[in-house]
Amino acid sequence: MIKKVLVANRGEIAVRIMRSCREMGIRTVGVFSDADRKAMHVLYADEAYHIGPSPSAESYLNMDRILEVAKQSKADAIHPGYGFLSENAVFSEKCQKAGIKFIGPGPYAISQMGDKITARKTMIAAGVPVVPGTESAIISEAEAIKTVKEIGLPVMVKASAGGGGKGMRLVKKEADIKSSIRAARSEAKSAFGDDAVYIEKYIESPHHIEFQILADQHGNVIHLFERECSVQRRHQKIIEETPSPILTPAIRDEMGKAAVAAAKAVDYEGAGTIEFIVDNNLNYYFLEMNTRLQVEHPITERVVGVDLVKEQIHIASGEKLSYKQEELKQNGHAIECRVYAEDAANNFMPAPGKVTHIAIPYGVGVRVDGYIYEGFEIPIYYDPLIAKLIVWGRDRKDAIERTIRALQEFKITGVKNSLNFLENIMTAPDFVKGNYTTHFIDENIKHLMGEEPCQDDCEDMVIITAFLEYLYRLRKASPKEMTALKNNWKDYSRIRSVLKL
Amino acid sequence: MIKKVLVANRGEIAVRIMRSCREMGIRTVGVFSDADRKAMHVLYADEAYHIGPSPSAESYLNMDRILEVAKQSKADAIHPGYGFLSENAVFSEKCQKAGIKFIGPGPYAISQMGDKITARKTMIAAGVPVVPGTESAIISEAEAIKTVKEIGLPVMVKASAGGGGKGMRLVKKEADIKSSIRAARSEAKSAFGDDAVYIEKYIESPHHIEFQILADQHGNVIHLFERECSVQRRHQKIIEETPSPILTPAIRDEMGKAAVAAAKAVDYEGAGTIEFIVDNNLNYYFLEMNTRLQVEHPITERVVGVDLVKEQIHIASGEKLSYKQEELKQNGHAIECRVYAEDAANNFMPAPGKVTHIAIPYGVGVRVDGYIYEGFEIPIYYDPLIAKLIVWGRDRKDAIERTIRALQEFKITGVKNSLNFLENIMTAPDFVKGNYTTHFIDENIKHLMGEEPCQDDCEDMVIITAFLEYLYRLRKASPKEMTALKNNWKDYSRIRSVLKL
Amino acid sequence: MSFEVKINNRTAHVELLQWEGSFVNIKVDGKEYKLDFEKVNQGIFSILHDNNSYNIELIPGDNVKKYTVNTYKNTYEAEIIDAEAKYRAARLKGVDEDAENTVVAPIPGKVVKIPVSIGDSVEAGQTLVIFSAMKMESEFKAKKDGVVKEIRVNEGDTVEAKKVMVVVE
Amino acid sequence: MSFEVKINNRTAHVELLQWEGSFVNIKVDGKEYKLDFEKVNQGIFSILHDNNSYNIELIPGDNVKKYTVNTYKNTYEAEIIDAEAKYRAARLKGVDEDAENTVVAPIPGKVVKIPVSIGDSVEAGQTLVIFSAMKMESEFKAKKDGVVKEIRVNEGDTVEAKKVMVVVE
Repeated sequence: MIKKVLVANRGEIAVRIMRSCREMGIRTVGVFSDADRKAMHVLYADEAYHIGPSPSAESYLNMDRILEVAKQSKADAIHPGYGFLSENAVFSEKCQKAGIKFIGPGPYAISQMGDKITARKTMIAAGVPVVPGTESAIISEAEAIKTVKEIGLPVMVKASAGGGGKGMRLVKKEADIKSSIRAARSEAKSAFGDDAVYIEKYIESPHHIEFQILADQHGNVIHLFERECSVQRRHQKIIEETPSPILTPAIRDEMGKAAVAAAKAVDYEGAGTIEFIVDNNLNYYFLEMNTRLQVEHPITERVVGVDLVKEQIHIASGEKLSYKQEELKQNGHAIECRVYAEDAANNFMPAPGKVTHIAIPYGVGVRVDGYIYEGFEIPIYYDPLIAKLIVWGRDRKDAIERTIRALQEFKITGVKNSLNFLENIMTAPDFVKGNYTTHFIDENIKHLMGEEPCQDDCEDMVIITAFLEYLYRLRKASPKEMTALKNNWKDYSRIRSVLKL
Repeated sequence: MIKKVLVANRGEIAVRIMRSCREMGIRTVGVFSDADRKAMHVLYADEAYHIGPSPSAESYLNMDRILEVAKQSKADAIHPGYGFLSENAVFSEKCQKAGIKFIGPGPYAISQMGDKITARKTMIAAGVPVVPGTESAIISEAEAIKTVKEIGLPVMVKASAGGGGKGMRLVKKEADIKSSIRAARSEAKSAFGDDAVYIEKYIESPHHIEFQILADQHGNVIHLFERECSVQRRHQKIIEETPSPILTPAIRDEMGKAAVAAAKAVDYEGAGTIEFIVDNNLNYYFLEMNTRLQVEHPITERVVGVDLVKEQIHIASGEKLSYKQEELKQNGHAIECRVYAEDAANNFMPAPGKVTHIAIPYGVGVRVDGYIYEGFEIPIYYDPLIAKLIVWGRDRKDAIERTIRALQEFKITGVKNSLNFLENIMTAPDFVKGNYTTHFIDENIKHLMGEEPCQDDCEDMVIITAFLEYLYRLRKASPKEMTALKNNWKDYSRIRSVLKL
Repeated sequence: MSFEVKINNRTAHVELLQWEGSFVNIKVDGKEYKLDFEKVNQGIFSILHDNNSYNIELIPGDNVKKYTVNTYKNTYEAEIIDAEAKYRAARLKGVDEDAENTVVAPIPGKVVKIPVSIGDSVEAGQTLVIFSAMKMESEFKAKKDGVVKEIRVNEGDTVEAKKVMVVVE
Repeated sequence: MSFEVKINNRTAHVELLQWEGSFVNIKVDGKEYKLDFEKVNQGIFSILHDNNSYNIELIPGDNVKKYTVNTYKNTYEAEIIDAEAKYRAARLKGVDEDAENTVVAPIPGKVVKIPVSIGDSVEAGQTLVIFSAMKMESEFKAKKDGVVKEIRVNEGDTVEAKKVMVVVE
């Protein structure tokens, strides 16, 4: 049994992992860069080790230093979280060699799924539908043109080693094929050191739907249903929900089976996600597999009733899956809102800075996973995700109504953030109808950027409050001028949110 | 449809009710006494009205004033919460007459269940098991002695109008029967103005198990399973859990049916709770019905997946129940810990005062319902319940482990509170085994009063921190003496909890 | 006692008539209010107006005249405009006009690439700096045609917010 | 620089050897520690000692020498004992001895009933005051035999914490 876990990550996911460890009686080891000495995961961990300068390449991506800490702290296992080293086959292998359990799949599964062309081939062999396109890397441009004619325009040219929207080109006209391939190749070469590219049919109105799977070391694989992740900005998810508003029970069942087949095809171990692209006719195609925990895993936890981090640890300990497929059910509806430190009005530009004030929502069906605190300086080196709001409701309508209530109670001051933008998504007619694709944000941008005006006299109340507070301060500074005004305020030593509890 | 609700209550339950109203798009009206101008429910409400001086008799129990506010604010309905006017048949009737919907049962059901002897008779007629005893009030002492001989000692003498442990006498010896009846009568007379008493068999090792029911205006009644409430101090619950660790599926089903029959017998409407007393052989007996929402309703919400306040409002609007009995299921396990402002070491003496600091637990499976905030002065006039921690887990073991984690993250400073006591309950072997009765606290008092010592060097760290902070302040006060010490602390203007998010 | 208060794009004239205990009588743009105004805690206020309840959080800004104000649903930036602030605003007016000649780091971050050199002629829309913060790369472009006059940062530099990186003339 | 610090029932001797930046070298009851000691925020501290992480919250008490201290699992009352505090403790020693002669309200509440009168002889254990706060009634009893000398409150009074209600001699 695992007794001590090193969490090779930071931010909300590090804290979230440590919480489940605490509950299991497992000691936690945190690691931190220069910028993170006062970060929440350091404060929450039982032990904490400095691993290097602020840039991730010199700290959270420094495999040898992290393994050194694992040995020094006598950790049995390393949980990589998401991002950083979580999908790094080399790191998984190094852990194996060092005799420290990597909580996640072995290097084989990671590399099979990390290379897009290999993944496509593996999926085709396993009978999982993939987007029509080339099966291997493009060798000649002539051959490419032939393929494009077979599958029909538009198509996507994609880097095999790609990710995060890099090394991708959309081709709409035949005349652009050659130049697009060349551009994608050169971008892939400089970004990933590998210029292999392939061609896929472009799905016009895509839904991005993923299935959560769990696989033990004994060949048992189950799926925990889907997450609908089509609300994206800058190719990054911002809202996820489960169940998907568009799937039918029959398609859900089929896709779940395909997800299990996909995981089995690479001898998968641990928690993983099969991402599908789904068109308006509910044709679904394998897109990629994320061989790690997802940011949006809590909505599955809420609706299916499984603590995914605990299951990861049980699996890593060699235990058999303790859930059977037929026992699992989706109960109600859950929505996750990602709160980013960013400026929606300025192309979602990240907005680091010092958090001066937080008010957190509570009550039935509300969960907040975060890592910031008042006075915390959000570093410039890492992801701008600062909190996740996970809301459960009886059904989709109930979940949306509760999410709006929770977002209105939620306040973060000091840094620009996406709270207002998220609330606008919840009220956008296309979202309410459940009728949206990955183009949702572009298509609804006007509604999403709006700000609902304050009702009744509340704008005047804002003005009055600022005015009176200023007056009060003036009076303290020069009491003589202000003796005409009497008031009985006490001087409190601290600012507090009344919405705190 | 109800558009505006007056919440005739305060504290956590008022805020909790308003949250569900907000989600449903219903405007909320708060009422407050002198002591509560700055209370959370006033800050959270859309509208707020002053209703009188601090003592509840002059404010929260002032029926006419509350009805006046309901008319003035044009509220359609009044939600009474729990306590105060929630089980007052007169108030339910006054609302009816004023044309304002009382969210709860009509006066008939409240008074049928409010009088214990009447309730016993009604239950017997409905075929619901009651504790063996007299069916009507005791008229002659001779008859009482005869009854006692039939059902066997020990017995309880109870006031028909009773509640809260008043007007009750335990009789163990035949010689004490007469004097006990006289004492109970005189106490009942002075406490309730009614000296009717009756006799019940005393259950030696009782479990207190209650069933949640929902009944609409159209005669449909369902139950939402049980809550085990045997952990009590001063006859008041402090921990509740669901499912009960002792019930079998067959007994659960039987009791659920009895609970539904009990509600039907009084033409019940709304949310209510049938309390049963259960002996070690799982014989169960009707104890009483609470004709309102319970403090511990959130554990049912979590495990059954129903927002009980929303259902109350739907029912009050005349809608039919939207759940069918066979659709409902218990998913996982939930535990509620009641956080009281009280001193466990001093016979649970209430401890009002000013809250100086709060750190709240977050993460998977954790819900906190409360109403205090930093700087809030807990008034002396009302109940010492300040927050409820509701924790969900996959099973009982998981829920206990998570509750311990959450209780450790939970800090309230400035007022004495039950957090440490609650944590000790979670680690008490009898509780962990699920093997406990209402005598649990007495039988485990030594363990429950203990304080786990700080591990490793952490006590020294406490000493060092206090020492260095004091030194730092001294240095600021008289910088010259302290120039030998250099440090680079910044002067923060506010105290913040790092465990905040 | 009266001042102007600016919130978002509105500038309101506020006049205090009476403030005693928690009772406030005040005019905003000529509309008179009688309020029960309570300070709940530092920065937290509760106002009852005709029994409507407003819960307002006030977070101090860069200076004593600026506040971020949260209501239940909205967030506002408020600023007190007194004589001094008016004077300052008038003086500053000229200065900002040069803004379109400079590329300023809007947030702290890292200079990834500067694809121009001093003396280069650039067109409006041409990329002057590639900048990275929190895993996102942004391109900062010239706002008008001109010649690169100054480059005040180096590739690879970590810069603070508001740092002027490139000046075009 | 050294003081005594009292937490719960332990009084520890603390000696500071070095404090520079976040580095602290300090002795507690003779045990030497080298710590990475960071103030995270007002009242919030993070200590790393041999890579063990301690997150400590310090809440000021009634006076500058008293603190409530929270660790992850425990809560302590800490007090700095310097020369002045020692002197005060010594002086106060005599005063508290009379405590058993008085009935003091431990918390704010309401006097429900005073079932004795001035001049009554009372026995240890006899109820002197019935007191109510937050829906709970408590009976305060005589700690020793004696005669009721003073009754300083009336039935129905609302009293503050620490109010002396009845004196027995």
